Amino acid sequence: HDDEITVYAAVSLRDAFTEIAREFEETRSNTRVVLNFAGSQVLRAQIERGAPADVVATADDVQARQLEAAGLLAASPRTFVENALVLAVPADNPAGIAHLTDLAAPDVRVVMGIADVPVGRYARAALERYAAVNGRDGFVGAVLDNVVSFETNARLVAAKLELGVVDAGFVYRTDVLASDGALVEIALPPQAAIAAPYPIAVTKRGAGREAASAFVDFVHSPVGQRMLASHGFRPAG
Amino acid sequence: MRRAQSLTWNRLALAASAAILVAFIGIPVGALIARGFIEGDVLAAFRSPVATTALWLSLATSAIAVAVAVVLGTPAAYLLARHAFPGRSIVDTLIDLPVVLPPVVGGLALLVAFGRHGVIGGPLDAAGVDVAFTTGAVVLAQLFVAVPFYIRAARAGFEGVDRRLEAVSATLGASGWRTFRRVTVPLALPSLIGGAVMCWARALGEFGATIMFAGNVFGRTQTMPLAILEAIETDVDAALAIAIVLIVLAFAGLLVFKALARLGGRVL
Amino acid sequence: MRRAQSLTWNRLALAASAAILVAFIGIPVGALIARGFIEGDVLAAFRSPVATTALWLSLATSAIAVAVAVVLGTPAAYLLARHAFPGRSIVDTLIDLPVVLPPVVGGLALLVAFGRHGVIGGPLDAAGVDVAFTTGAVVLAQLFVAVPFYIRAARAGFEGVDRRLEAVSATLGASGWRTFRRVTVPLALPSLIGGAVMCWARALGEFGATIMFAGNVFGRTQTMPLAILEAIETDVDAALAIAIVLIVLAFAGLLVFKALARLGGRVL
Amino acid sequence: MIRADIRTTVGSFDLAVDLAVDREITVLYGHSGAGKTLTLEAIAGLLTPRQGRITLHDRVVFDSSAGVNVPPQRRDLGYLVQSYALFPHLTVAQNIAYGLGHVRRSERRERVESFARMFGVDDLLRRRPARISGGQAQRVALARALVREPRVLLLDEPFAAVDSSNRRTMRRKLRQLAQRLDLSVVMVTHDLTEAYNVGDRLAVIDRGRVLQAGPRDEVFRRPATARAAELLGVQNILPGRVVGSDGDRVRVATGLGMVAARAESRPATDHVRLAVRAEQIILERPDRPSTHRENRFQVTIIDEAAFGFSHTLVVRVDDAASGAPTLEIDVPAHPYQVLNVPARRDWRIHIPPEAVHVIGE
Amino acid sequence: MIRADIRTTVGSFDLAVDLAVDREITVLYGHSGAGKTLTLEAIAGLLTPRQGRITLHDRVVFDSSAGVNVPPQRRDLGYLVQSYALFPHLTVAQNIAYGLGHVRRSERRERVESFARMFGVDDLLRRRPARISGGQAQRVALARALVREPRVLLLDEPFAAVDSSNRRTMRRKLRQLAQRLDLSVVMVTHDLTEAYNVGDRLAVIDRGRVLQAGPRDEVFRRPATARAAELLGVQNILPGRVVGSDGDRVRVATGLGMVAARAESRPATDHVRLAVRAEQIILERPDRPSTHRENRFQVTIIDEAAFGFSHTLVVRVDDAASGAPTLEIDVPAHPYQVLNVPARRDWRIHIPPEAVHVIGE
Ligand SMILES: Nc1ncnc2c1ncn2[C@@H]1O[C@H](COP(=O)(O)OP(=O)(O)OP(=O)(O)O)[C@@H](O)[C@H]1O
Ligand SMILES: Nc1ncnc2c1ncn2[C@@H]1O[C@H](COP(=O)(O)OP(=O)(O)OP(=O)(O)O)[C@@H](O)[C@H]1O
Ligand SMILES: [Mg+2]
Ligand SMILES: [Mg+2]
Repeated sequence: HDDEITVYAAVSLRDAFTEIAREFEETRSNTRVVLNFAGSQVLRAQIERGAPADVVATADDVQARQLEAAGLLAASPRTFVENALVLAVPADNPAGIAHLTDLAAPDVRVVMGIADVPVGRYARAALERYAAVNGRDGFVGAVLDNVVSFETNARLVAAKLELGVVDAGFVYRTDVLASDGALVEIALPPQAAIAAPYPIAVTKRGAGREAASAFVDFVHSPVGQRMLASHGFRPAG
Repeated sequence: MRRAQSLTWNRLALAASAAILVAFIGIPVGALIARGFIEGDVLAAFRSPVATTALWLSLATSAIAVAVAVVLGTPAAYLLARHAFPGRSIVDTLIDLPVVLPPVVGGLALLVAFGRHGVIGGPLDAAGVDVAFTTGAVVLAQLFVAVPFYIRAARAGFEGVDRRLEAVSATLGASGWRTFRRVTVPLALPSLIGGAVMCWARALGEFGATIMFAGNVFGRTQTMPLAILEAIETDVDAALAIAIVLIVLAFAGLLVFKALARLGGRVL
Repeated sequence: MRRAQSLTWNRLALAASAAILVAFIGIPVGALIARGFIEGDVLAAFRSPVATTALWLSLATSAIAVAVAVVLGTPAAYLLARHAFPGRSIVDTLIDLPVVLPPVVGGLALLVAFGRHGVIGGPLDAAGVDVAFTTGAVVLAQLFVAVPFYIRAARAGFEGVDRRLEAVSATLGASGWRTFRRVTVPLALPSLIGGAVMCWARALGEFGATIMFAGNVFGRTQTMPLAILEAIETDVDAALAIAIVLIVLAFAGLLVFKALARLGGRVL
Repeated sequence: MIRADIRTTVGSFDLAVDLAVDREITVLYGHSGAGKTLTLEAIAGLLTPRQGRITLHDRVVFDSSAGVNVPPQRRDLGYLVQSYALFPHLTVAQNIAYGLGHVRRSERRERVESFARMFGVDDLLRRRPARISGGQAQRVALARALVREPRVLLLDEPFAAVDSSNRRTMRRKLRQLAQRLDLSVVMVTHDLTEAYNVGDRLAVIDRGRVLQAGPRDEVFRRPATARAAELLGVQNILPGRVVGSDGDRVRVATGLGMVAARAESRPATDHVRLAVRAEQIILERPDRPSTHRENRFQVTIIDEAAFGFSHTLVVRVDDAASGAPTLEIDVPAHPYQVLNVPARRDWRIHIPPEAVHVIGE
Repeated sequence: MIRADIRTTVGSFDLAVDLAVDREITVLYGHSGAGKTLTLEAIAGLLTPRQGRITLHDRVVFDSSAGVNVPPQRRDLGYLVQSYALFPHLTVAQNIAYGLGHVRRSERRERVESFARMFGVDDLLRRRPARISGGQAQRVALARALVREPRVLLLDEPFAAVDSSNRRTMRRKLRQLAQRLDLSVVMVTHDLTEAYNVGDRLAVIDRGRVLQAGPRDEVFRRPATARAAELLGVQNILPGRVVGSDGDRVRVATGLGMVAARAESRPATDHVRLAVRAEQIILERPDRPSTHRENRFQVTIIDEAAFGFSHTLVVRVDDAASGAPTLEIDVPAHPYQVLNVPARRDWRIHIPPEAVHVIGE
């Protein structure tokens, strides 16, 4: 291959991007896509220290914006897809959670992300919005009191749910889909619905490479979007 | 026997490879510290409640973990070193496994076993005892990940003790226990201390198994590494500042630990 | 001196604490394996290219890391054990630090030092050498995290060698090097092997520093732990299946390693 | 009272020892590799025999058929091992005090000091074993084994590393202690002089078997076998055939001619060996009349060596049958000078019949 | 040729040794803790003296003033350490072969086997040191030190753990080897008999100082100081005052009366000590006329003990001044019987003037 590009992507994009990259290579026989998956924060730290990324796709626009502010991107990041925050319970739903408000019941074990990671930020926002709209003071505090662990990424939340050691947690829809039935989604009330944007950008390093921007375009193309959709992502709205 | 000569040449080769290693470890750590000082606010970190609370929790849990490792690990190591029994090498190898498992997977394993539906966790849950997601779980996670280092070192130490001295102790009327305490342990001490130091250090730095098994709740299960990795999510430099707190603490702790051990070895 | 008696009572106490530890480690690992088998497809994992590619990469990198650890760490440990020099305990403690650092922070430190703008990485980059994000970086990350375990064990081993035997070797005309090779090393062998085993195991299980410093590129820097933790992102049970591959590999590897070492010790 | 009747195999070495020791000092004497140390280890409980029985003061501590095997720490004995095996991490004082765990602190200290003084190591009390000399280490080890005042004492070459004056003191202290405390002591040595000077009783061990045991003088004077005689330092052992006996005299035909020996009774077999110590053969001037009627031989000196203040002559009996052995004779310095031995080669010897011990094999 | 003139302090022990050894066997004799091992360690290079100079065959291996300090492995010597220190992880054969790294494989094997045979350990070659006896270990260690055929050989109590017959063989082999290879050997012993039997030359060491060194017989016959005499086993040391001398006779007034001694010249000082070996004093029947004119004393036996085949009598001189020392006399078994010593207490002794050595201090 005379053209190799490196794509740094959030781990939640693994399956979708692996497919997209294979398809992309198919269409451009002389191009190879090297994929590097890690948490968005790790990706940013690596790119800040000179990692050879040509394209970066994070699960969090905060990280992307910081990369842009540091002058490491060739262009502003564009949201290419959205994920949805959902409330998930283990398949057997041990605590019998049927609604968001059940999270405040005594002895329910809840997990969510820390406030500093998107999945945690979104979860808090969802709770607060719900409490505000419905005028339920103390609801957020009661739920937070039930939290047995604040995870640093969504997958740790999902993993605990899959093992059935906790009762409920906030994850992304893609996580529920990937769990092969181990997780069940509890529909969030519309007031609490939150979308998580996934931004993508060509880095400074990839600026000169035609394949890099071509890959970004491919992700945005109908083919790319279809593949993303099959893994539970929604088109950027 | 009192003072052997050493060729300068050999010494140079020794010093060179030691220097390479020291540089290899020292420069990254030094660079990290430098960056933390330049970009982060180390003083603030030293005073921040996040760091101090996590610090105390780390100290307490790692101390307990090491104590348990020593109490349970010493007899196990002695058994492995001194008694041949069927399946010994299987047991020996099993004890090493936690080191191989990525800590998060180790935490997963603990969660599977101690979780609500687990082999151990199930009955405990029925009895109303929660293990996962408690401070106790932090200790268990640290123990799981760190105890192999103590056992392996202790085993090597016990193997190095001259068995004639133990035999002589017995002829002097000493019970097995007294022999163990007065002869075997003191002679294996350098290895035991080395193992305990590594065990403590590993427990102190433990992250993956803890967050998986004990969760990450400020003041209850958030140890220093968890605090650092939480901080990294938003601000690398703030995280580095907390990391410096950990490094300073660990460095001082290790120095004190070793000095005390040397002293103890001499007094013994 | 040939066969000492042991009280059944003491043996029981020994066996009990060993049993607790074995259960504490064995049950979680067993539960994990059981779950992996029940819920995941272990056979498929054994054949999947993700697992096999990562497996070979893990084997190769950890073997190199251990080799480097032994080659550089042995002289360093000997120096620390045998020569008093100013700052010895500082150096000794510095070498332990990587154990305390959460691996991701360790990886960050390596990145800071070896990254394109780093103290070491800068000049290297200017010379056209890339270190970070290569397979070499995997080895460095493993070395950074695992070498302290080897050095500490080796140091304890060297301290246990009777210096009279070394003196006698010198009077028999043996050079310092020959004495080291023929007397010191064989006598310290149990500790050296123990250290190497722990070092290898730690390198094999290394995750955080690797993903930070070397990245996570399939076929190039994605080792088993990275593959497992990547798989966790989509399916815990698929990840467990890969973890079982790692456990089986490590278990077999450790057994073979120890058997070879015993054999070597006997032949030596 | 120690009784050990045991049998075991260590590597390719076969040990089958039957030993009885009373309230006294028994020396276990044998060459290097004879099985002395293994015997002590078995009595101490450090080596478990394949079969047999060991009793210490009427207490059965080992009995293979009854399944008894008391561990070393409950056999209540003192054991000085051949390699001393001092605890390297303890000071000399702590080494000596090691076995006194049950004793009150103040008394312990006193006892340690008195035993250290007894063996002349009282100025080393605060040193580590690495910082004392070989002989000092041996004395410390001895003090350590004795300070517990056990009723059974096993000593493996306790004086090998110490000089004669220390040795004399230590021997005396040991004897006093053994008497005062009514000890049963087994002391191993490879040194014949030592064996003679220390023991009440003597057991000769060779290739894992006790060849002979009994009161010291009895064993020395009347070795039971030719091998025992050889081990006991009898230089002249002559094969012969009993041709007659009258009264307490036995007449034996040997390569040297007829030799008369004193024996309580005619031996059971006619094929015998005669054992004669070199120092009991008397050298006479051939040109002076002899006062002895029997066992006179004309000899020629064929070799000689001076050892300390005595001289050893190797002589050939002039009328001996061809192939007959030569004889060794010890002559003290004074008669050597008075007789002026170097002046001539041809002499006469007399072998007192009392000095000829008949071994019937 | 070994020359060591060194001074150092180890712990609280002060070593100041001046020793010269020619192409022969020199025995370094001294009591436990005298500094023998430290001296050998200094020569071997394992102990660095504070000051002084050591030359081995004209090669300076240590010189504090010139800053020379050749490491042990390049001093080209063989050193048998007191504790054997066999390599526990190597077999007996590998232990012996250890120093033969430079030798071809086939030859190495041959040499190992021949030295093992020489010291009777050839059937142990494949065993580990933990599985052999103490005496066997010592012989292996000796073979290991000798097999390199170094020109300088340091032996620290090489025969302490072996029996007399092995000892005899080993001594002989050692002598042969020393002659064949033109070795300089320093052998340490605390055993006087050993010192006498092995060495060409003898050096007496006490408290870190060489008291006297010279040809063996010279040292034995003429100890330079009272302490040397005591160490060399002279039982009778009498203080006295020289009152006259004529020809080769010196007359000394002692507590026992006047004693005549043979001396080449009158000693430098009048206050002297007389050294007389117990075995050189002659016991005579008091009721028979004496053939000796000088040094006759009437004595009474006050104590006696039997050692091996000789008897030691402690006698008091009848006319001695009060507080005068008693004398020790050795009587061999034969004269003891002939004279029938037990029958009476009062005897006469004769001290040959040749047997009286005058020490001027
Ligand atoms: N562990 C062992 N394995 C095999 N053979 C052994 C072992 N220990 C001793 N032997 C052999 O058994 C024999 C007797 O050994 P032991 O130690 O009793 O001799 P010893 O009489 O004490 O001799 P020494 O006077 O040399 O100490 C020796 O030939 C020795 O090589
Ligand atoms: N490392 C040391 N530190 C302090 N003192 C020591 C040390 N080594 C030896 N000594 C002392 O120095 C003196 C001489 O020791 P050395 O070993 O030379 O005696 P030695 O003549 O060989 O005696 P032995 O016949 O008992 O072996 C002894 O009193 C001993 O206690
Ligand atoms: Mg022995
Ligand atoms: Mg010595």
